[in-house]
Amino acid sequence: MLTIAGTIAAACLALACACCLWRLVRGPTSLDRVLALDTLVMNSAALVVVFTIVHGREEMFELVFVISLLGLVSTLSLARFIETGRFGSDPFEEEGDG
Amino acid sequence: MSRVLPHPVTSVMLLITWVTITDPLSPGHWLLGLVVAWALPFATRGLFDQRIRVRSVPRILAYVALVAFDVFASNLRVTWLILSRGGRQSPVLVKVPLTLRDPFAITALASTISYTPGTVSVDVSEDRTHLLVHVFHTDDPASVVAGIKSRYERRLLEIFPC
Amino acid sequence: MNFTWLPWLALFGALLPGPLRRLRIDPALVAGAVATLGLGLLIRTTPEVVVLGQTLKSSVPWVPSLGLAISLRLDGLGFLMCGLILGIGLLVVLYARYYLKPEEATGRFYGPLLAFMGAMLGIALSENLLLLVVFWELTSISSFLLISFWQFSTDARRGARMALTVTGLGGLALLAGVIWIGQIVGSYELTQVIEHADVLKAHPHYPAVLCLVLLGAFTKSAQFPFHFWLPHAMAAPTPVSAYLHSATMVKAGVFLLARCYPFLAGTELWFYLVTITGMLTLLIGSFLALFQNDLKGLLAYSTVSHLGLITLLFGLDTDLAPKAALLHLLNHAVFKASLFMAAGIIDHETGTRDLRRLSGLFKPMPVTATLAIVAAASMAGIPLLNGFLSKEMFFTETLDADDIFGRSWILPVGATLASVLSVAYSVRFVRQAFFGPPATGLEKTPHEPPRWLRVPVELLVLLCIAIGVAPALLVGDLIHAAASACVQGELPPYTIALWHGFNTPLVMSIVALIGGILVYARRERLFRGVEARLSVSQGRRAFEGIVAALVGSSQRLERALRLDQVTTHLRGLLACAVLVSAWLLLPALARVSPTNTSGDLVLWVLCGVALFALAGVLLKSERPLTAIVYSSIVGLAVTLTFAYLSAPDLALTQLLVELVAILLLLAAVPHFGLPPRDKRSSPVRALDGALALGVGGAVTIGCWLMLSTDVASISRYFLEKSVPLGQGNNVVNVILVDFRGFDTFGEVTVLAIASLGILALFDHLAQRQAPSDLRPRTPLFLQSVTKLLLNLALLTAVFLFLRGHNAPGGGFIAGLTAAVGLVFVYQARNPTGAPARRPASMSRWLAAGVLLAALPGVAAMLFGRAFLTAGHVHLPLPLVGEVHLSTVLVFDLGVFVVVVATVLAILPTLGRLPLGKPTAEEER
Amino acid sequence: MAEVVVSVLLVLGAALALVGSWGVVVLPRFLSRIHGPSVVTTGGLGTLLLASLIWFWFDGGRLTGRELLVSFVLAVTAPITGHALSRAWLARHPKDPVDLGPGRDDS
Repeated sequence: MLTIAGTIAAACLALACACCLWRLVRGPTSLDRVLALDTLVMNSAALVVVFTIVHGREEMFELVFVISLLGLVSTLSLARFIETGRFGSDPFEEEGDG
Repeated sequence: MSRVLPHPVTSVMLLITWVTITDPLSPGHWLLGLVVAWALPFATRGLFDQRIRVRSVPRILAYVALVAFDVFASNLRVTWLILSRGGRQSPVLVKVPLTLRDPFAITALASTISYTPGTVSVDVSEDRTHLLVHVFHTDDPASVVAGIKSRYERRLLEIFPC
Repeated sequence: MNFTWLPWLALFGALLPGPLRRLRIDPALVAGAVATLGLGLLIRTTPEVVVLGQTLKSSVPWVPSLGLAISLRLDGLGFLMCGLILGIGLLVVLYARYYLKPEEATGRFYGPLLAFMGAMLGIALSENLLLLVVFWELTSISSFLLISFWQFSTDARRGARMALTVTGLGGLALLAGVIWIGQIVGSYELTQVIEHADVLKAHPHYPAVLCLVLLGAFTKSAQFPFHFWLPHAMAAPTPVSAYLHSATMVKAGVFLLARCYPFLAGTELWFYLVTITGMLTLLIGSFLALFQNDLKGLLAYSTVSHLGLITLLFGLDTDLAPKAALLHLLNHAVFKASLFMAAGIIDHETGTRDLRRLSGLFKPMPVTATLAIVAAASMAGIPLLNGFLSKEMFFTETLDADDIFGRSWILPVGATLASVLSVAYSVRFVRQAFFGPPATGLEKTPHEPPRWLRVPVELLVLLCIAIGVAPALLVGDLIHAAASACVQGELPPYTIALWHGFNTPLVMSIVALIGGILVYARRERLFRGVEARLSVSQGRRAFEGIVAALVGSSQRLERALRLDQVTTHLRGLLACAVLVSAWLLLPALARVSPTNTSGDLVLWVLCGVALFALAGVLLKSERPLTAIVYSSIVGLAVTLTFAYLSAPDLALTQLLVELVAILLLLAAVPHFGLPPRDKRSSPVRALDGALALGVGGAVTIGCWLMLSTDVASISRYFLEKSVPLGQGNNVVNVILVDFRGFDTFGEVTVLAIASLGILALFDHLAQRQAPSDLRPRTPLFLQSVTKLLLNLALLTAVFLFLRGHNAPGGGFIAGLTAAVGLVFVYQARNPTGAPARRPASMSRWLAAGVLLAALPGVAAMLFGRAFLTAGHVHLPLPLVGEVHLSTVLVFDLGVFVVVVATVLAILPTLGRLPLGKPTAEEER
Repeated sequence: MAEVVVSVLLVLGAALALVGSWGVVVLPRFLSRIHGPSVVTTGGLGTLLLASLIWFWFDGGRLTGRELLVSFVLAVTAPITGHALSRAWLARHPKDPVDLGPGRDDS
């Protein structure tokens, strides 16, 4: 029972990833590509969760946590890069308030 | 007290996290958790000095429950919107005037808004008076703003001091 | 404290003058103390070594597999050499103290000087030939440092470079010769080599071995045609010239001849090679010395000729020749060192060394003048002085030696001619420097030098006279012991006496005296045309010509092959890779029976996605941002494959590496200029395409072969042994940190070095003007969450670190997680303190990390175990239960610190660099 | 019994994720597309984490806090990505926002 549900879920998630890839290839602006990447990361995290449940491999779980971390930092960096045209913040900017 | 334990709230959170990921049953890990939960915020106190001051814990739980329900509901709503309208929505950018001042409270509000599908908080104005929010689909923006203020901001005001 | 301490005393003593100077201890004092201590040690062994002629030996294994051992040997020969090194060394230290200006006489002078002394002692005492070569090279290096002591003068730098090149090449030849000897004889220990002397001499490779060893000796002792570097080494401060280039370093080559005498000499080839080179050097040296206008130049060429004389003596096949050579070695060191010091005094007092401007110095500096005259007389071989004794023996040996090219008169006549010339240039030196009208136009009015500057010269000249008057008493036993040690056999009795009756050698020396004076008097008429052409030494021009030719042709080659472009190197590299793998893999491919390689659907899909993303990266390479997004997808696909194949450790590592890679790429992207248009012509693109296909094919075949042949892989061993030995069930981490700890240690060090390099690079770039364009402030929203996330990331890092040994985790992964957390903070600029402190502090963290990694390794060695053996301890704590601690934890902590420091060293600085290429004027 | 619940949740979660991704493909304007991942993360991943919690509670026999921890982290991080993206978009198109609601006057 569970394995069937697992395969269906995996198939849906694979399709979701395909959608993201499609948007990534077509995405007119690079922002779209970053969005697609973020969605793709979240989908693959979901895939890992499904895999953990179906195969009962508990130690895979840290992977989900780190993948979400990956999603966060990569999207954030890319977005900030697009916004400010520079990696990270620039300590030379005036020391404004926090 | 604050010299020794700069961020009590963060320390508690770290302790709970440490114990959950290791093993809640073994006293050793509680001990180790205590050490780590104290050490890390103490080590990084040089960085931001955001003080998270919280007034009442039960209200937080209530708020979280509320948000959870809203998330579930709006998930369905947005899914329905995507499937039925397929792209012909009428999104709108609204500006929500804020009465909250505490930076962490504003962050909490913005997170809640972004977390619930259908609304994404885009930007906080320079002087922290307005919150720019993008709504996925609505024909009456004013009601969305009113909903946000009444439903979330009111509760957050009770939770956070200012 | 016995004689074996001598070389190390001086070598490590070299480290003392610098630091001690800060404690206001005069470096000269330190050097002097080291030298006197050494002399004391040496003299303590006089009864056994000199009187009884025994040989003291000691040996400590160093690299047994190479046959290299620190085995030292003190025999008569070694004693003589060490005596010279330490004795004259002490005098030079004293002399330099007053010769050099106070700010010059620092650790930078005395350090290399002591190092040189240690190296020379090492050569004199080494029993193991390989060890001798090690010290040999050390002398070249320390002489390089000493010659170029006055860095501002180009002559000094050029002279030092030339000396290092010539002696270095000689050292290389010597090493080859020594290794060849080792192969033939089977051991590098001198005693064994001497026992197998006849085997060596009869060996077909003997000529080649001999040439190599002689090449080493002749370059070091400035024999013809390698003599040209010595005059240019005169650019060194006079104490250095007095010590290295007259008494000790140039004697190392001749000493080597003495050491190799028992097992290389005695053959026809040795006789011809050594004798002829010696004779040529003797004549050319003395001839050129006659025309040198610079005082030290004259002395330098005179040293060359005297070294030729000693080499000639070692070449002669008569029994007493080595004894005469060693006697002259001693005498020459004494009078030449005092002459150099005297020249130094003249230079110090008058400001110039040019003989044409110097004259009539006798009146202003009578004492120095008399000292110099006595020393010069000894050099010329005037009776009652030590020079005369060894010249007498030299003449007797040339008479007894058998004929060269069938004629017996060549040697004696040559010897006499050379001593005529030596008398001539000695007279010239004395006459022009001290007599005639008082000099005019000198920078400083000549007067007597400070009292202590003259004391070393007085001592040496006193020694000349003493040895001259009573040779047998003072040096008889020493020379006898040294000669018997050199010949390794019995010597016919010969007392070094002042008067051997009226015989032909006496006639020859009288002829030489008179001839010398006549030649000097008629100098202008005899050699009118010669002087002009000799002005510039052909040796230097030849040397520099060769170097210039080499550099020129390599530059032309580089332009021709367009080696300046990276792509060319890459193409070459890849082409070799394809060829080698084709040569190796294709035959293996034929032998392997194809097994089923049908991976299941998921793996094919993941592989497809990865390939698709890779294609994306390549196609979109001109738009860096898109390329980065595609590359992160590749990383994601690989991670999912690892996850699917249930390898959590690898998946975690891959993900974190992917993360940091993205951040690094992003930090670097703003600095990429617009990618240049692809200017490659179509055939070149075709070549590149083919190369790419080739490499891809090779890798695929390689993997496929590896997978389909069930080679007995060592993974089974690690799987079994991981828990019992490594006491941890996360095999990956146990391998990383315990079994293959040494590799990881290497990697960590390399990582640290690489980031230090980057830091240095960035420090240079970051100094340029900082950008002034303002950036929109970081969103408040981001900052407030950052603190929480940072703590979460650090918590995970600690968690991963602590459980590393038994579950996915470990220093590397934890390091990356922490680094990502810290970089995340850097993303959201924080108004209070900058998290990335000045990069310099990162270098301290890097060093700390490597040290931490090394600590357990060294600790294991203290317990007599091999480097990096892990120690485990199980602590039963009351409340907590059993805690398993291991030294591996400290090693892992070292890895952790290095990884974090590396990321934090690179990212913030890369982000802070001003954008755009440095414009032209900035570059200057 | 638990297996049925978990299976249903699995499929539901995957479906939600698919719809979210589908939204990313279909929606015309960038700002609308931003809502796609928020659906995937909250709906899809949330449900799947719930499924994992239930499954390991019934099957594994002990209530593991990991799922809660991950969902907490997701709750904190997901909004940031959406926020960062929209800010980047705002920085690129300050002048023509879709349709400003009441009270929007400057910037």
